[in-house]
Amino acid sequence: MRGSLTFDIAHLLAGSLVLVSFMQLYQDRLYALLNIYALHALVLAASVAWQAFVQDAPHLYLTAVIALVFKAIVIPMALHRIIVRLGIHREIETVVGVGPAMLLGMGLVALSMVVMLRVTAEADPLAREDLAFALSVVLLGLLMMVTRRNAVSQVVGFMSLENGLVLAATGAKGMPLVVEISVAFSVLIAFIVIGIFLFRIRERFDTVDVQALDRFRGERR
Amino acid sequence: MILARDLIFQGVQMLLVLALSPLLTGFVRKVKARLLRRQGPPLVQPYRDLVRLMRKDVVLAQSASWLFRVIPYIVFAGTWVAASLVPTFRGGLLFSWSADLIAIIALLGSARFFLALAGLDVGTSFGGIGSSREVMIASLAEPAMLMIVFTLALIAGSTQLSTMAGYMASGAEGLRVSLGLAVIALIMVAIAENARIPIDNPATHLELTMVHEAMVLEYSGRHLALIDLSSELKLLLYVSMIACLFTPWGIAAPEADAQALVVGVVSYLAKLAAGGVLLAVFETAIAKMRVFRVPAFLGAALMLSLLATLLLFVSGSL
Amino acid sequence: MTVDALTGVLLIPAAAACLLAALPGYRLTARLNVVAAFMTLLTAVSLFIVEPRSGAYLLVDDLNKVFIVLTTFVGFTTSVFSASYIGHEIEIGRLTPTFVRFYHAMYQALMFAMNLALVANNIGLMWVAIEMATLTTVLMVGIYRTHEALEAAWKYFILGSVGIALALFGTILVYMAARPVVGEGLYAMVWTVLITRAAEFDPALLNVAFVFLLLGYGTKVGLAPLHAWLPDAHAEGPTPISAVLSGLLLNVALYALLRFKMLLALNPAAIAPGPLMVTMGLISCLFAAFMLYRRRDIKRMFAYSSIEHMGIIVFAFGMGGALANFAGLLHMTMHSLTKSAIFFAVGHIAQVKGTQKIADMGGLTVTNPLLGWGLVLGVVAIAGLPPLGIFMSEFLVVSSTFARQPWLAVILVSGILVALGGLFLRLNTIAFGEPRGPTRQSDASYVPMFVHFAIVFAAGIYMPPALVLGFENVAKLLG
Amino acid sequence: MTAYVLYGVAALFALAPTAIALAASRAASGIVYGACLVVTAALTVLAVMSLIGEPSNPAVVLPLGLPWLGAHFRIDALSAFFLIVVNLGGAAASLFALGYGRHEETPHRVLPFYPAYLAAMNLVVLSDDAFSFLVAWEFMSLTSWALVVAHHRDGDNMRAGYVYLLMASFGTLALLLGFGLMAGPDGHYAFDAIRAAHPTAGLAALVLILAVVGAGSKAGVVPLHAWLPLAHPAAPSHVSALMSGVMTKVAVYGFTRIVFDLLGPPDWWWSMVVLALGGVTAAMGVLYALMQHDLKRLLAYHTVENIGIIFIGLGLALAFKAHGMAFAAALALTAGLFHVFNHSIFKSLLFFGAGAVLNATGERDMEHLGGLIHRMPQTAFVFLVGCVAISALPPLNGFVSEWLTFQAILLSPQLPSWGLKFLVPAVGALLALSAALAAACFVKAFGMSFLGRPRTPVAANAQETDGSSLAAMYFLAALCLVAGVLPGLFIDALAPVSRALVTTAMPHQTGIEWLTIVPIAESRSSYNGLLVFVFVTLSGSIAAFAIHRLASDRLRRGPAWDCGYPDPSPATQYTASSFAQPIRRVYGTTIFQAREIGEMPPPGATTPARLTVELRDLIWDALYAPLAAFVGFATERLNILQFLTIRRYLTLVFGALVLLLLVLAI
Repeated sequence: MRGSLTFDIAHLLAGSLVLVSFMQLYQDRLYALLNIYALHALVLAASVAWQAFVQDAPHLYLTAVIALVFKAIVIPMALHRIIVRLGIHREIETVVGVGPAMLLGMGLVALSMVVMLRVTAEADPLAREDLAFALSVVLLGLLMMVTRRNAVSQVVGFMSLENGLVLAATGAKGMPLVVEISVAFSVLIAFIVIGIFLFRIRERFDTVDVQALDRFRGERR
Repeated sequence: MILARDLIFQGVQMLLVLALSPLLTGFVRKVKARLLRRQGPPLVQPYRDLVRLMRKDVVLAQSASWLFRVIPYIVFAGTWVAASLVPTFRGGLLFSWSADLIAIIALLGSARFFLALAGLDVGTSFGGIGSSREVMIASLAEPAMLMIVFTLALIAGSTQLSTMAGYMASGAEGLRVSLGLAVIALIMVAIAENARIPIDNPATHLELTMVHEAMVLEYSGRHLALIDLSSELKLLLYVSMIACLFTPWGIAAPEADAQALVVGVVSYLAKLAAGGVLLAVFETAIAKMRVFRVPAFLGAALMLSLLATLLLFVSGSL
Repeated sequence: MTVDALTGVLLIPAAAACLLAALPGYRLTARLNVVAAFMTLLTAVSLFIVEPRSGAYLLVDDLNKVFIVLTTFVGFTTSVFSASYIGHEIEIGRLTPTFVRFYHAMYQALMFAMNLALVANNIGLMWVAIEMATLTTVLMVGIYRTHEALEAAWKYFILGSVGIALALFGTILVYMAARPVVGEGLYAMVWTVLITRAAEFDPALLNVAFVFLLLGYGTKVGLAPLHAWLPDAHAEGPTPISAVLSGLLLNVALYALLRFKMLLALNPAAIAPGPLMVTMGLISCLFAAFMLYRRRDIKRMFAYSSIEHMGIIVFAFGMGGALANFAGLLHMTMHSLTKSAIFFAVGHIAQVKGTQKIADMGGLTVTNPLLGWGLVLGVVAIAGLPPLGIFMSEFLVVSSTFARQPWLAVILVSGILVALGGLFLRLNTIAFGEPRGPTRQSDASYVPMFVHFAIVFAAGIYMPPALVLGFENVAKLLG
Repeated sequence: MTAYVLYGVAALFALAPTAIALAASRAASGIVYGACLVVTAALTVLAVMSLIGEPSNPAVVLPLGLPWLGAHFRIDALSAFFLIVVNLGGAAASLFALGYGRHEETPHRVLPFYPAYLAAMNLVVLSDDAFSFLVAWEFMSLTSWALVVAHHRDGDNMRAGYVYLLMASFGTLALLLGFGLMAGPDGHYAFDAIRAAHPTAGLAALVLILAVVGAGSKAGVVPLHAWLPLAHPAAPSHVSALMSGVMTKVAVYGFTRIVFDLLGPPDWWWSMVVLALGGVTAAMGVLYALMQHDLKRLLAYHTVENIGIIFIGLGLALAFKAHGMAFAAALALTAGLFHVFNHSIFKSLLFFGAGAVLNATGERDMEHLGGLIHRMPQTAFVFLVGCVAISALPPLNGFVSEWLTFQAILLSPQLPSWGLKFLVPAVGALLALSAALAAACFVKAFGMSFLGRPRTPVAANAQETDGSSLAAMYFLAALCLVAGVLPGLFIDALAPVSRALVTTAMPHQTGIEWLTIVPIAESRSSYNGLLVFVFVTLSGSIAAFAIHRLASDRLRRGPAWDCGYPDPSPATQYTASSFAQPIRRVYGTTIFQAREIGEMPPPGATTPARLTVELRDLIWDALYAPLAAFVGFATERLNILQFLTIRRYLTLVFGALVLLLLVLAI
């Protein structure tokens, strides 16, 4: 590991990723949310690229590109179109208000810090910090999923969670299969998006609001 | 030789109780009548009744079964055997060990069991009343009796009637609270068992009050005679049981000579007479109680006897 | 790498999947499906004869041998069952040939994925395989494309994906823990390496990792409160898939969990994985037991019973110790066989009655004696009554626990009892009483079902020493 | 010896599939029951041989069951005795079923399970390790459950089966815990190992409780009896006989095996538990029975009562054993075990009788019976014998065992511990009470169903039952008499058992002159059933002879007298409930909260006056209803979790994750 600059930059990027997750939490418009997500993916791409540079692991660049192209551009546009096609109403319905959600998020970040900083210093600090941030991104993504009612925002939540994963994976120095994993995840996300769009849900529900999806709950009461 | 002698005495005993029991009943009736300033039937009246009944035809209800005809003999036999095992004027009966006190009680129990069945056999309402009340009374009287047996057995260290009598006669046991409780309870039970006032009135045929009489309502002729005889035997049995347990004086020892035997017989007759008089006085003194007061009466007996036993259990270790 | 039995169990299903995807006509494809499954089974069995050496990616040891053989066996019997089942589905037009083609391809793909997960020596590979298994099952659950089916699939998909994500995070953490010790690169993910060096890993990292893995793979195992996908997926998918889900996929996820449990157990400084597993096991067992009572859909009911038994199994492994581990393995095997057999029966019943609603079926022992008594036998077995195998395992679990942790055993026992009550409450109306619903005979073959029952019965009475030896080795392995 | 017995059991097991194969053919029931009869008879002989010949049978270990343990089977004195009970009952039931089974409408639901059931009961008694024991035990419950729900179209039977299976599994699980405790964490399940291990006082106490709960729930100890009166009557009558007469005894065996044999030296307070339970069970059982008017249910409740009596005997034995009074312990134990034998005999007999009545009339309700003694005199006779025997009346066997129990109670003042000093007399009173009430109850049972006038047409045209059924009943009746008049033989046969369990036995009886039995000492107490029997019969016949010879033997038939107004309608007879009314007034008002609601129409109204009686089963209300309510409530609440939205489920996952992370962080 070369000097502290690299460390600072990686730190900065990872931190900003957390920040962007927070920004996602207080969006109340779907389009805005999508844009923020694009930003999220962008930051991720940057940090992945930086990791690729730091660890001079060329294959990570591929991951970065995937993140950039697929997550920052394709997916948001697809979702954008879906929103238009399915005529989903544009504002996000939250379960808990933005304020509490933010507070919860703070708590989660603190939690992940506490958990991760217990890790002994032998594991190099870069990985340690990265993991702490990644964990908080993951948790924030989950938080997003459970505090939003619209399917789209939940999908976004899931995707940011997954960004956290990729962050962790790339942060893990020399971890094999990172590319495969990121590809696999992109497939997963693609499935979700396609699921929303093609999985015949359109035929049966006039909105992808998950609650409507659940209006029929398996076994009738 | 000894065996032969004992056998003879056993036989004598059996015939004696059979012979004396109607007399006792007659005696009680006579005394009662006198207490009521009536002339009353002669002492031998019960014998006459029995003979007359024996001679009469049996009129059997159409719905009566074979069991109905067998039962009188079973009841009679059971009671007779029981009665003949209670020491009367001479202890150490040959077959006394063949059934201890518990078994004697149980024998009477089986007699009652069959009598209750007889009440149900013809399928009349009165028979039903009789049996159901009889078993209700029995369900309280028998436990009480068993508790009394426990008490006495614990004192005498035996359930063998002759042994108990011998122990009592030896006077090794002074007066004990539980003994007193037991005797009271035993008298109460005996009254109930023999269907005497205040539990039941052998003289009545008033539908709502009768118990024993209602059961045997359908019997006639020799059957009725046997039933009556066995109830008279039962009375005798209880009187002589109480006598030999609580007033064991004068009972001749097995190897006693003729004089002792005479003493024994005389004292026995005296005891019977005393018992009869007491019974008559008691019966004339009080009135019959409602059927559903009976449980309270017998419950009291049960409690007394249980108390007696408990006292023994507790004090036995002191 | 060379083609040996190890790669065989992967290649055969993979090839079959591609082939079946191409071929038309369900009769042919169904047969091919059976053949492929059978060949896989044979190869799996051959693992016992010649043990191929494990490489950096694939591994075979006593632990996964058991799992592989079980998986391939149930996979085979289920394929036999599914042949007749699918035939009927096509007759009544519930499935179109194109979908059947897709179905069979997916079936083999699922087999492939599960085998891969079992033989993977690389935790990353294992993760990928399990994700793949999940996706294939999602597609199959939704195959009827009815309202309920799609919803179940969707639920399964979303929850499954989250689970996958958590599992991945755990995997990454394990790598991070391993890296400083083992060194960068592939070997920090190779199981056989990890297990040897586990003691030196960073405990804190391992702890966090295990939490994520427990929740991630626990979702697949169907532990409460992560179980939500399971009942609906079982209820709405085609019955063969329900059988495979209950009988196999849960086991595969459990297998992953066990691997990591072993890893953690080897590290003295890390938290003991036992208590966590015991707690979740107990919660699942009790919860599922109570959930059995108000079920109206027969398949959903047995899905909950699967949750209950997974709870018991996880509990047993959580307790640890030779006896409990043995019991857990035995219970898992018996449960797979029994539950899949039950689903075979349920599948035929649902086809006979034309519904899955318990209220519309009754008096089966009168109208369809074989099916009815088969179901009774299955419920008796799954309720843990002798002389069938599950009784033995439950006996071992409970008795071995009670001597160590009385209260846990009492809770477990009450769970078992409550479950028994729930199961028989429904069984009474399904199998006995006045017949209800259509009573035509089903022409399906009951062979797979009764084969399973025969095995379970035999195991309950007599266990071949070889099997016992194998199980005992594995139990020792699990510590 | 053990091996031969196992062959027999295997043969029984083999019969089950045979029965399935045969189920179609009409000869099936004949073949199966015939085979069962042969096998069980053979097993009885073997068992008697191994009991008389002071069994020193080594354990047979088969490579079955738990792999590293194997299935241990062994016959010692105790198991030999219970083998006799099981197979004697089994043989009688099979003989009875040879005739009775022909009327079965769905034989294929009975035949396969019947031999398996017999085999299972045999195995319980044979098995010598915890696992085989529990397998056999639960398999016994399972097969009997299948037999209970044989007539599954009747909803009540299904309900009974359900309750039965739940309670049975509950008991098995309790025993399982108990054995787990005795076997220790590394599982020494063989009985020898368990004997060798000496549990601490606390553990032993816990095991005792578990044994009482586990075996007691099977035996029908109050308050765990609830299933028994439901399940026993629901089964076909020969199976009811087995369940009531034999299976409950197998439960007693389980209790005896654990408490007297495996658990080591008892603590004095153990006997308090057992005695109290026994007393309550005896009294409650008979009181419940008195309130019934379903014949088979009444019999089932009497099983509860007799189990109570048996447990009193065992409890006394425990007390004496704990205080090292070996002879007294032997007496009490012998009394209890002898009652086990007796009850198995006459309860089977009574259930057979009930079955014959059920066959002849299709009725179990005594209110619809009556007058059967005219139509089926032989059944009536044997049933009467059974009634006398179970009412503990001399000279039959029921009396002897209760007499022995009383003798044991009379020894108990020497017990040092104060608790027992107060408890034992109370228990004795309860025992006496239950004996008296039992007599009352069987006056009712016999009187209502066999005596009086037929209350329904079916009762009026009943037909005498078939030969083999009668043969079975006569056989058992004869046994009742033999065991009553020659108890010495049986007491001596029990000697090895008591020697094995309480180190000594009662004095040798058969040597005593006149075949009297003398439990302790000649001077103390003795009883001679034979002599009593002879006396009674002699004096009875003498009287009969004399009267018929000397006085009249004429006999006329006429209408019933009935105080001058006999009513032709049989409805005017006493009914079962009216017969029980006085006793209900005495005991029921408190125990059953009995309330009589009489509605008397106003004068002139044509509506009938009716009297309805309400009884509440307090035990059920206090114990079982709350449990059911709780399960209902819990399911209701938890069921919500089936209907959440995906987001809520995710919230659960999220919550779990955060929780676990917090656990780590703290």
